[in-house]
Amino acid sequence: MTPDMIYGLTGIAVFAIGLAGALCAQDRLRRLLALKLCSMGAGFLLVVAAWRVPPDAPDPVPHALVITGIVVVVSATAVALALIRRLQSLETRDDD
Amino acid sequence: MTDPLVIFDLLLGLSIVALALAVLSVRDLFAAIVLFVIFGLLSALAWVRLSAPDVALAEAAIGTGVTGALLLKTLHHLRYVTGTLDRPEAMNLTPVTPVPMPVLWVNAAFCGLIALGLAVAFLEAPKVGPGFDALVAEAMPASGVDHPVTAVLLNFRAYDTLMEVVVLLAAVIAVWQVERGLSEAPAPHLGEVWQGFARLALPAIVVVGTYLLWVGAEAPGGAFQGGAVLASVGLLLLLSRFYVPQPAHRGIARLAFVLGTGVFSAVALLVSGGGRVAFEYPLEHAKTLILLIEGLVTISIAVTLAALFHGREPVALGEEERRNDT
Amino acid sequence: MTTDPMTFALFLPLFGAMAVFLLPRASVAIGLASVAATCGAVLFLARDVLAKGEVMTALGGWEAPLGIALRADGLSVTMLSMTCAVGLLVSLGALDSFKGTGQMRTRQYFWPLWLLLLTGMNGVYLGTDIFNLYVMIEVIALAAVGLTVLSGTRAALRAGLEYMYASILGALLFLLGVGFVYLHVGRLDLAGLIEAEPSGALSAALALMVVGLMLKTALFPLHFWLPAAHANATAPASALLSGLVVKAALYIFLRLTMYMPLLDEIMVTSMGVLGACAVLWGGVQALRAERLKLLVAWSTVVQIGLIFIAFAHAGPPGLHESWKVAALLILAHGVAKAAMFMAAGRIRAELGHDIIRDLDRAPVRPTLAQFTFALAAISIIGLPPSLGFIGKWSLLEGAMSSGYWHWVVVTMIGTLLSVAYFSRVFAGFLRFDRMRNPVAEHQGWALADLPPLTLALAAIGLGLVAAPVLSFIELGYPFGAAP
Amino acid sequence: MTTYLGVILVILLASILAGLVRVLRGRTPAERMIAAQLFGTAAVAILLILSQVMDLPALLDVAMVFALLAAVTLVAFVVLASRRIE
Amino acid sequence: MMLESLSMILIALGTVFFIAGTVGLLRFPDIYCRLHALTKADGLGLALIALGVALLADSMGEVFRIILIWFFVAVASATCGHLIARYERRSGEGPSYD
Repeated sequence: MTPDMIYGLTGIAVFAIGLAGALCAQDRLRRLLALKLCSMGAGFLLVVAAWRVPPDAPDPVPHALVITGIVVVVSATAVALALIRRLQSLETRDDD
Repeated sequence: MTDPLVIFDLLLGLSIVALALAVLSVRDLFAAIVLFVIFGLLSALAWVRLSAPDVALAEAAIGTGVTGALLLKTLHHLRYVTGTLDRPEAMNLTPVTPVPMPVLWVNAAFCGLIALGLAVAFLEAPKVGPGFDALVAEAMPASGVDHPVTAVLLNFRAYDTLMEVVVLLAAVIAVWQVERGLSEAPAPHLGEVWQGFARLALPAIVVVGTYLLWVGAEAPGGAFQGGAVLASVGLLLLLSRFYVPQPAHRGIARLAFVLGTGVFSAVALLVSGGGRVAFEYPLEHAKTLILLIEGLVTISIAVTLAALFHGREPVALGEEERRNDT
Repeated sequence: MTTDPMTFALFLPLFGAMAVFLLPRASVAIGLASVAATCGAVLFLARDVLAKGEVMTALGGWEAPLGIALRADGLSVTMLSMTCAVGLLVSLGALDSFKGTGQMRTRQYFWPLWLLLLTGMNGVYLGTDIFNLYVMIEVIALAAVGLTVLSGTRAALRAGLEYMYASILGALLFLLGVGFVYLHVGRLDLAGLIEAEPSGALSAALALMVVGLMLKTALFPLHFWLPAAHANATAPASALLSGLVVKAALYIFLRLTMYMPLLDEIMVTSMGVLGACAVLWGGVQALRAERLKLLVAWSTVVQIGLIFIAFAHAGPPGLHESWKVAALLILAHGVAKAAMFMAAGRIRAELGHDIIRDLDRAPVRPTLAQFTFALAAISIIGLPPSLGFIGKWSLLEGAMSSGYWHWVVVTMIGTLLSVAYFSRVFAGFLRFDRMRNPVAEHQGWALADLPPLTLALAAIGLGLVAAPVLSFIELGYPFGAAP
Repeated sequence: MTTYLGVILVILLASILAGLVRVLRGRTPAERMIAAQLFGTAAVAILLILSQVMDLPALLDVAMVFALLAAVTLVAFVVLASRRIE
Repeated sequence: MMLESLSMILIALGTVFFIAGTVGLLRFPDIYCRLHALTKADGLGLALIALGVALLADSMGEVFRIILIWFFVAVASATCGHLIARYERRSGEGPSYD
């Protein structure tokens, strides 16, 4: 049992959980949370791939990729959340 | 005897998976967000264990800190709009018809199968795989900085990083387009203890953010982490109503959003010529240029993230418009 | 400063987007100028490609795999030209759609989003690095969602949110695939993928990426988000989304097929089967659609399916041939669908609605827009001499010569279906007997009809020059072996 | 020494996990916030120890950011969970 | 060697305080007690652990950063404790006396 194996499997499990949630969650906010879990799973895989065997010098390229990925995902989240807020405002108004 | 660190890793891995399940299964949405934040911070710990402090910093600051605040803000807004602020629990806000059990099982089985396939593919991977280590080590002296991750982000793969800043810009434009107006769900007054704390904490956060940016040239840190930490200053200002965005501030805000992308792409273009291609910094100026880009990108990221948190273009709406618009 | 046209094709729209966002009042002038300038850069690039076959620039002077290179060959320049030319005409059409002070805000946000979209698409067509492609499809996704919800109606917002979720999930599947590729191959450039040894794990990685792309390009059964999103956006946005945006993911798929070690009979056939389902299901849904724009959106689902059948008709040994058919169909659909959506938008603007059942009751007949719509439909149905016809004909020819009669049957049924659903619209255009009022004097055509008409004429006219287009696509041998 | 610190790490992590029960079981937002606060402090402690175990001084910066963000997140919790309009 | 054992003892003590805090969080009857247990115990626990780690640090720079971290956590946790208590009281839940 090495850390890369443990966390690699963790990442895959998290991705699968997120995928399952994204496919069947109905609440908009929770569906977004599920997608965030997927992104974390993918991040885990890349960080693990960078680690490999020499533990003191992991490959910096995947680290840079994950940082890029984190920023990209937060941007997408922000847009989705804005849509959710606006939609809820419109729907609530129309229900009145 | 087993290394206790292995037990630590196992325990951490298991709790991360358990938290992921809990985020999706807990009934209360507020609890789901709290659990998600904790999930993110535990993941950051796991990445520390994988010797990726840069990623852990970025995840803690952006993926968890800013995202958590964004999610809470949205939940608060939804509760305000639906008039359920006074309920103790924040249940699902869109009407939800329960998914039939068989569908859930099929879904779980499907995703389980995918996970199984991925796990097999993962375990099949070569233990000592090919990678960029050697290439990066070889190119480091020509990069202008001493920290490999920063070198990759701002030199070797600077094009990716520019596009990442473009994504942020696209996000803020899209968010401003979707939502506008000044009115907002009300926030409580935080009291005097908080005021004292803010006077201490805000400058401290600014110092830490700047330090992270500065240290990025030779150690973990850099524009994204520094920017996110600085963005949390903006978050605190907005949360405590020390700063309320005004329509008149839009021009300068636009400038700040564009600043990072603009300078980054302008430098990338201007250094080219005379046999050099875009993004090819002359070696003697590489460090200066990278620090310049990083500094301005940091400002852009901080302002953009704070604007994403605020989430609407500050426009004064007329009475009629407001009725139709909020 | 560099004179590399690829760099300019990327940076010009980006600078344009920033300038437009900073100076909202001058958005129209700056926006049009940057799209036109981008067209110029692409022309220069086309000249280079004609001379050299393929062009490469290693950005930052760092060669792949460490750095990221831009590469252009016949296929990518074809896609770039389609994007810029269609984009320019749609931009011109948008001048009319978003005119007036009431549309000030829409105009202010249309331009930066569209220019960022253009940046992203140019980036995809010039990209050679799979992670960079991931970032690019995210740029495209955010800008495209912004364009989808431009109208601000509840239906558009709902569709936009669905689109956003589908986009995020598709991109994340792609990203996970990228992670697996790195895990096994240790590099991220497309060229590195060819050299990699085929293995089960690598196929799994590519499968993840392909599924992600299928979600982005809306191949049946992952098309659920497309009809609502494309039908509820404003007309210029619909034209961009349907004509151009789905093509970006399709292009990445096309490029990846070249590197798929396990592109065997089963995988190709299953792609084709999904394509066939899309053709049939989309056709039936288009027949049932009540609104014109919804019908056009479903026809996009059909066309995407058709493109996947084009992949499948030849099987692995024939990939060197079948990609050309797919590229032709992509080109034909991009031009014709943009024309069609803009014409539909014009019809809607003149009539005040786009309910198909009531088209024949309208006192005003926007004749030119109707004519444009019909011309575009000719290309989409695949009647001679349009580009769509050439594409479909090559598809049928290829399928027949390799003895895949089932694909021939599906394609023919699809064509009949498309004739059927477009006839519903034509009937509405041509019938006058159900009118309540006599035909008004205003025949409802304006300068705004010109851009869509140009596009529709191009879709027909390109069919006449299909041979040179085909030989241009093959420049630089995008798929390795000499054709 | 490493083994010893490893055991300490496991104990600290276990104490966080025990605190999670509060988040899941709790009925009011305040209970969840308290657990989040426990988490923030304990994670900083874990990072401090890890910086010695893994010999990575950079982890001190990570710990610093954790500490800052724990505070910011908590303020966000308090402000954005408010039930009353004042 | 001396220093090392001292730091081991300090870290162990700190951990004990953390455990105490968690037990308090789980066992005490209402928010206010839990808050009290947690902030006090964790503050002290972190202080001890920080001291222990500082003894092991290689350079003065590290020691300085450790002290800063401790100081910030102490101030922040006091403030946050106050904010949570304030929040709870304003939500209308008084302390329970049973």
